[in-house]
Amino acid sequence: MTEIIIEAVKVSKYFGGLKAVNEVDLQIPKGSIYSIIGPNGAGKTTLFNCISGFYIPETGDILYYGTPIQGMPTNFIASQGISRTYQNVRLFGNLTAMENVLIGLHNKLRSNWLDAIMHSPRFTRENSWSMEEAVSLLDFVGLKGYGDFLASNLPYGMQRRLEIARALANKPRLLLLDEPTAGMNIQETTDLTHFIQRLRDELEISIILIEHDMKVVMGISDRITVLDYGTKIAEGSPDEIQSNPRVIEAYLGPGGAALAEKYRSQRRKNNA
Amino acid sequence: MNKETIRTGSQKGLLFGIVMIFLVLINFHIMAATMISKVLGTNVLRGAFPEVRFMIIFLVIFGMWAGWSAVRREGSTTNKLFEGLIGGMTTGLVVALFGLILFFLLETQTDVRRYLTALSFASIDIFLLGLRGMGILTLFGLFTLTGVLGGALAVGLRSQAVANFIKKIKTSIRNLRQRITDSLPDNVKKYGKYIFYLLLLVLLLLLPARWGSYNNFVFGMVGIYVILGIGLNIMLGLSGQFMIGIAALFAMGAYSVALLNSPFPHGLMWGFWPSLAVGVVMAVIGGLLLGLPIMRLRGDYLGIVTLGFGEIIRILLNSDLLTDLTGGPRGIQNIQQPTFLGMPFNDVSYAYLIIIAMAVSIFLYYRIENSRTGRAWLSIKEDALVSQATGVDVQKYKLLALCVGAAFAGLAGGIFAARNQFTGPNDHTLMVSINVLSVVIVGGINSIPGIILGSFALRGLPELLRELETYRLLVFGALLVFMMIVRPEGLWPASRPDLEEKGNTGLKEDLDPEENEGRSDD
Amino acid sequence: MKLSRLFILAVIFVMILSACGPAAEAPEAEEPVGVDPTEICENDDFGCAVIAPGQTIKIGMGSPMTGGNAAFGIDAEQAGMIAVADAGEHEGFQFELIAEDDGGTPEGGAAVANKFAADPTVVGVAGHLFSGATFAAMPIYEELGIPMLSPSATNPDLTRQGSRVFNRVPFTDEAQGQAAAEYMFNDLGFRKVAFLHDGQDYGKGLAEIAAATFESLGGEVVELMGITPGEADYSPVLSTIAAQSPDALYFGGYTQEGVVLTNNMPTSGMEYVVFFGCDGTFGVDYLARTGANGEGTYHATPRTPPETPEKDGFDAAYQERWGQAPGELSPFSWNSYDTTTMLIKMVKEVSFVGTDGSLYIPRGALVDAVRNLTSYVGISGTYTCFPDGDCNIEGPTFWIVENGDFVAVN
Amino acid sequence: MDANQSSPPKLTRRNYSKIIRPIFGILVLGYILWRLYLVLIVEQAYSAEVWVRLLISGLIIGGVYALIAIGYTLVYGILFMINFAHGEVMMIGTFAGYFLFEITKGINVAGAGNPPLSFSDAYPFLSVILAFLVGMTVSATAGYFLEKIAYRPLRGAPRLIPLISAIGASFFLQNAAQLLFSPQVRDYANPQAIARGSGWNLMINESRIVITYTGVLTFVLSILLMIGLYVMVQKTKLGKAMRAVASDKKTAALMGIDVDAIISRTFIISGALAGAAGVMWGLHNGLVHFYVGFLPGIKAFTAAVLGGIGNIPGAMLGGMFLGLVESLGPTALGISFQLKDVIAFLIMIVILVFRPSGLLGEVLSEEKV
Repeated sequence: MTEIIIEAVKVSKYFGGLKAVNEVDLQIPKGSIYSIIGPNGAGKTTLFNCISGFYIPETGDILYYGTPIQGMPTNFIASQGISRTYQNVRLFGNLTAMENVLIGLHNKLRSNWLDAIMHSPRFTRENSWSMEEAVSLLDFVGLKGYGDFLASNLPYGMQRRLEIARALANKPRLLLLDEPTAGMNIQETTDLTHFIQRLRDELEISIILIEHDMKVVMGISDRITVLDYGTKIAEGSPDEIQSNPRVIEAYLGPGGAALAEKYRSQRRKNNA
Repeated sequence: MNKETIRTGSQKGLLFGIVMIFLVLINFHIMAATMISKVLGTNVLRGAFPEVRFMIIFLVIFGMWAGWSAVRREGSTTNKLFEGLIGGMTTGLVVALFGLILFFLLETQTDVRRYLTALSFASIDIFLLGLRGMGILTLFGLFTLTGVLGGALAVGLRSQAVANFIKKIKTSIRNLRQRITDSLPDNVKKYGKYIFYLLLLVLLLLLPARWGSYNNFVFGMVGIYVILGIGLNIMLGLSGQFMIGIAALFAMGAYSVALLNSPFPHGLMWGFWPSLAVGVVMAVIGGLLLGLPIMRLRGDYLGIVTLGFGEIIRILLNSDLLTDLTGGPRGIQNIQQPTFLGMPFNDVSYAYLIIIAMAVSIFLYYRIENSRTGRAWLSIKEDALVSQATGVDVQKYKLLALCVGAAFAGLAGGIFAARNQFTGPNDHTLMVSINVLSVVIVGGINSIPGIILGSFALRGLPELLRELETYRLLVFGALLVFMMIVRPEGLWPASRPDLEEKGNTGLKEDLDPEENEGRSDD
Repeated sequence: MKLSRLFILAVIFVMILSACGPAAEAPEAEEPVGVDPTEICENDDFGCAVIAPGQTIKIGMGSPMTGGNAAFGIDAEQAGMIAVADAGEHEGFQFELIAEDDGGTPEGGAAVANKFAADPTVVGVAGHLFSGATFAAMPIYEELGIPMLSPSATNPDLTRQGSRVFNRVPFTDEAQGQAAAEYMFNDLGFRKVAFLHDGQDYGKGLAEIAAATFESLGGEVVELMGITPGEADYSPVLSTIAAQSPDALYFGGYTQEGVVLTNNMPTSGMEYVVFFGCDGTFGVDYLARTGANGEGTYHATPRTPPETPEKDGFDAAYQERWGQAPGELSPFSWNSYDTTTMLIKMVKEVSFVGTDGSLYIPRGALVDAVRNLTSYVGISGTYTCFPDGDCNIEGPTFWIVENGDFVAVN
Repeated sequence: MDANQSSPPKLTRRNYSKIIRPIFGILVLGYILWRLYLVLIVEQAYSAEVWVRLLISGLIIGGVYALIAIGYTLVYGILFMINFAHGEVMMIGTFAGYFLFEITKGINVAGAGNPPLSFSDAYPFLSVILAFLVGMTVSATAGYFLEKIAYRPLRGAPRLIPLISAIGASFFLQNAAQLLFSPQVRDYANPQAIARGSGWNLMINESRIVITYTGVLTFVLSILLMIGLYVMVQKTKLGKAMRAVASDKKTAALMGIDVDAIISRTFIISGALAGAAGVMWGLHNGLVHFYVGFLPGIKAFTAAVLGGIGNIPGAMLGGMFLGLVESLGPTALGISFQLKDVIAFLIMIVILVFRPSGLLGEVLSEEKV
C-alpha cells in the first residue's frame, strides 16, 4: 500500500450553526493528484483552510505523515512542506515577481538579520543560491523575464502561475491548489493541466486540487472526493464519480441522476 | 463672455478676497511687506512697520495671482482677460468692503484687539496704504488692475508660443545631458553613482567644520530625524505596523544616556559610548515590551495603542512616581560630553558623529531590507495571512521589526541627549512621534533618499522658516497639506529593486546542489 | 533616471548648504578715530561684539511662541518689544529684540541658542523662558559669553551649575515655597493643607518645597499630588481631596490651571477651602476669569515696589500697543520687560564706539556687568544679582483677592 | 528542483502571543483588582458623595468625548482615515459660540431707566440655542472646507497620506486661531441663568453636591444628539446612503449615489457634532483658546478606537467609558491624578489586546481568508 501523506479523520468545522465541514474523512496517497469537487459553498475551501492551518477544526484530526497538525501555526505547517494557492489570487502585489518567489523560499533559507548585516558567508551563499533558485522557478512556471515586474501588474494568468511558483519555492511535499484554472481560457487551462501533471511527475509532489472545471478534474485526478453541504458524499476514481447518482444529484438537484442518464444516452446515440 | 466666465472669475475672486482678509486679520500683510523689503535690501526692525511701497508690491503680487488663477484653460483670449478682470474686481470688491469696515474702525477709534489681536490701528493704517478713505478705492482699483494683469500674464505664459519655447528648452537640456552622458567614458557612467557618493562624502566631511554651529545644529537635528525615520520606516514601511509612539523609544535611548552619564540624579558616569550602547539595548527592550502584548493588533488599533504607549512613557518620565529615577519634569542636565581619543566633542564632532551614525543606519537598513528578513517584513506588510501561510513566522518578524526599529530610535535618542547635554520629558512628546511619522510619509515610504529629503523638509524647513517668526508653523502646516496633495507618493518615492538579472548572473558554478539540499533540511 | 535623481538631491543639498554660509567675520578696526578697541577686546575673555554702523544691537529671546504654551512666549515678546522701544538709541545704534520660538522644549532651546550664536550681533539673551530650554541653551551661550537673564526659569538647578552667563529675576522655588508655607501656618493658622502642582518643573518644585516646609512646621500635608496640565475640568481631583477636608489648597503652577481649580472648587465640595496660589497665578487674568470664585484666594509676587510711574507707563504702553493688558497672557509681562531693559542698560554701560565708528561691546565685561548688577529698580521689583546668578533676593509679597482686586497682606 | 525528502517531519509548536497575552492581562487586571480592593475595602477613604461627584463629572466629560468621538468614527467609517484636525474643528466651534455670547452679552435689551440687562441674560434659552446653532454651523462649514481642500484631492491615495495632510491642516488651523485671537485663554460669558457652577443641590451625607445646569445641559444634549444621529444614520435616506458608501464606495456609486456629496455631508455632520461639543465645552468649562481642541481631540480619538472605530454606538460607549475612567480611575485605584492618562491608556491597551477591534468593533477574525 502506498504511503498516506495527509489524512483527515472526521474533521468538522462550524461557523456558528453552519456546519461548513462535517466529519469529513480523506486519505491522500503520496504522489497522487487528488481532487475535491462539489457545488459552491460545499466546504471545499474550508477544508483547505483547515489543512493549511488557517482554521482549527472543531473536531477530528488532520494527520500529516501520521502526526496531527491541526491547530499548529500556519507558518509551521508551511515549513513542513504544505504549500497552497488561493481561490482569488493573493500575491504580494506591490512586490516584484522575484520577490514573491524569494518570500516563498523563506523556509529554505536560514540566514537571519545578523547575517544580512554582516554579509556572512552563509548570507552570501544563500543569497546567490536563492536568487538563482527563484529565477529557475520563474522559468519553470514560464515567467522568465517577468521577474522584475510588480506582481499586481502581471496579467491574470501569469499571476496564477506566479502564485504556484511561490508555493513551489517552499519545496512542498503537498500542494493545495484552490481553483487554479478559474478565469482562464481553454488554452491556458490545458497548459495548466499539463503543468500540474508535470509537478507530480517531475517533482513528486502530492497535489490536492479544488476545481470546478470537470474536464480538468476528470482528466488528471487519481481520485476524487465530492463534498456537499460540508459532507463527503462520494469518493472514488473519476469514472466512479462520474456515474455516481448522488454526485449528479448534488450538482443537478433531485432527479438529476435520471436527467443525466438520459442526456448521456442521447449523446451516446448521437456519437453512434 | 458667458456665464461660466463670470462664475469662475467671481468664485476665484471671492476665494482670494477671503484669503486676503484672513491674511490681514493675522497681520500677515505686514510680515509679507517686511519680507519683501528684506529681499529688496531694506532692513526693517522687528516689530516696526515696513514702508507702504513694500505693502503695495505684496498686494500687486497677490492681485496678479488672483487674476491668474481666475483664468480658465479654455476660452478665447478676450474671455480669459475678462475672467482675470472679474477675478481681480471681485477680490478688490471683497477687500474694499473689508477695508470699509477697517476704515470705520479706524475713524471711530474702535479697538477690536481684544477679539482680533492683530488688528491694530497702525496695521489698519498701513493696509489702507496710509490713505484712509481713499485707500479703499485705491485697493479696489489696484486689485482690478492687477487682476487684469494677472489674466494677461496667464494668457501670455500659457500661450502656445511659450509652451513651445519651454518645450524647446527642455529638449535642448535633455539633449545636452544626453550628449554629456554619452561623451563620458564608460567607467564613469558605470561608477557615476559611486562618484556621486564620493563627492557627497567629501562634502559631508568638509562642511561641518566650515559652516558654523547653527548649521551644524540644524544639520544634526535633520540627521537625528533621519535615523528616527529609518527606525520608524522599518516598523511602518517594511513590516507595516502603524506606530505613533516612537517618541517613547527615542526617550528610552535619550534617558539611558542621560541617566548613565550625568552627575545627577544617580551620579553614574559611565561615559558616552557604553551608555549609548545601553540606550540602544534599552530601546530594544522597550520595543519588545511594547510588541509582546499587542501582536494581534492591526492598523489604526495598533496606532492608537502605540500612541498610548508613547504618552504613558512621557507621563511616567514626568511624574512624581519616577522623579527620583528620572528627574521628573526637571529632566537631566549636565550630560557628559563624549570624548574620542581623548578629545572632547564640540559641534563639529557631533556633526561627524551624526553623519557616521546616519551612514551606519542607512547601511544597516539597506542590508536588512535586501535580505530574507527584509522580504519577510515586506510580505507581512502586504498580506500577513498569506505571508504566514508561505512560511514566515509573522509574530516573530513583527516583533523583530519593532526591536530593530527601536534600536535605531534608541541610537538617535542617545546622540540627541548627549548633544543637548540635557533631556527632559518635553523632548519626547507626541509631537516628536508625529513629526517622525510625517518625515517618513512626506519623504516617501521605504525610500532612504525620501526620508533624508523628508527630514530636511520637516526639520530643516521650520528652521529656515524662522524668518517668518510666529507665522512659521502656520506656513508649515499649509505646506504639509500642499506637499501631500502635490506629491502624495512622497518627495522621493521608493522603487522596487531589479533582482532577476542578479539571479541570472549569479555564481552558478560556485553552487553545490547538494549543499543546497542540505541547507533546506536543517 | 536614477542619476538624475541623485543630481537633484545634490543640487538641493548644495542649495541648502549655500543658503547657510559661514557667519560673517567681524570687520577689523582700521581708522584711528574714537577709542581703540584692540586692547580692550583682546583682554576681554570672550572678545568683542562689533556692531557696524547701520546694524542693530540685538537682544535675543527664546520662548515658546507656538503650541500650548504660546501665551508665555508671545507675552514675553510683546513686553520685550516695549522695552526695546523705551530704550531708544545708543550712540546712534538701535536695539532690536529677536524673539525666537523654542517651543519651550530643550530641543528648541538648543536650536534657538545656536541660531543666536551664529549671529555676531546678538549680545545678550533675555531668556529662555522655560527651564528645559534654558538648560539646553546654556552651554552654547557659555562658550560665546552671551549673558542670559531669564524672566521666568525657576528651576533651582539652573543657578547651581556654576554658570557664568546665566542669571534670572524670578525668585527660586525655595524662597517662595518656604515663605508661603510659613505664612499659611503662622499667619493664617492653617493646619491641614493639600498641595497640588501642575507637574511642570516650576510648579512641582514649588509645591514640594512648600509641603516639606509646612510639614516641618508641624502642619499636616493631606495630599501632595500632580495634576495633568492643560485640562479644563479638575473636579475629580478636587472631589477626591475634599474628602480629606483640608483648610487650604496650595497650588504651584500657572494661571490657566489655577483658574480652573478655583472655579471648580465650589462644585467639588471645597467651597470652604481657601485657594492659595503662587506668583504663577497672580495677574489680572486670574481676577477676570474667576470672578466671585476668586474672592479670598491668596497669591504671591516678588516684593513689588509701590505702583511706580514706570510701571503705569509700561502698562499703558502695553495696552496701547497690543490691545491687551499686561498679565493677561502670562504673569511674566513685567519680568520680561525688566530683563530686556536690564540687558539693554548693561549693554549701554559697557559698550563704546571704536575708532572705525562701529560699536564695540566687550562680551566678557557684559557678562560680568549683568552678574554684578546691584539694586536695579525695575517695574517688577528691585534686583541684585548674586554670584550664582539669582537676582531676586527679596521674599515674596502675598496678596489676597478682595472685591475683585489684589490687596497686599504683608 | 530537488526531489522531496521522504522522512516524516518532526512536529513542535510555539506560539508567543498565546502565552504572553494572558500573562499581560492577568498582571494588569490583578494590579487593578488589588488597588481596588485596597481603596474600596481596606481603606474606605472616600464616602458616597465623593463617588457621586466623580461619577457626575465623568458622565459629563464622557458625553463630550463621545460627541467628538462620533465625528472621528463617522469619517473613519466612510474614508478609513483619521481626521486628525477634528479637534481643531471643535476648537473653531468653541470660538464661534464664544463670539456669539460676547455679542449677546453686549446687547442691552432693558428699557430706558432700567438697570442694564443683556440679551443673553434676558433670553438665556434663546441665546444658548443660538450659540449651538452658530457653533454647529461654523464647525460644519469648517469641516466641509477641510474635506474639500485638504482631503478630497487625496481620495484614493494610501491611507497614511490623508493622515499627514490632516496633521498639516491641524497645525494650520491651530496657528491661524492663535494668530487671529491671540494665545490668550478666554472665558465663556454664560447667560446668568446657567452660570458655571450654579445648579441643583443634592445633599448626600450632609454634603452638598452641585448638579450644574451646564453639566446637565451638556449630558442631556450630547445624548440627544447621539440618539438623533443614530436614528438619522439608521432611518433616513442620507443615513442609508452613508452606510452604503461606507461599505463599498464603488458599488454605491454604481447605485447612483453621489459619493463625493455623501462624504461632504459626513464631514458636515461630524463638524456640526464637534461644534456642539465645542459650545458645550465652553459653556461647562468656560475655557476657550486656540489649543482647546488638541487634548479632547486626542482623547476622543482614543475613545473612538476603544469603542471600535467606524462604529457609532462604539464611539458613544468608548467616550463614556473613557470619561468615567478618567474621572473615577485615579481615585478608585488610589493613584495620583497626574497618572490618570496612564490609567486611561493602559486600560485601553488591555481592552484592545483582548478585543483587537475595540469594544463594539466587528470582530475581524484572523481566519478571514
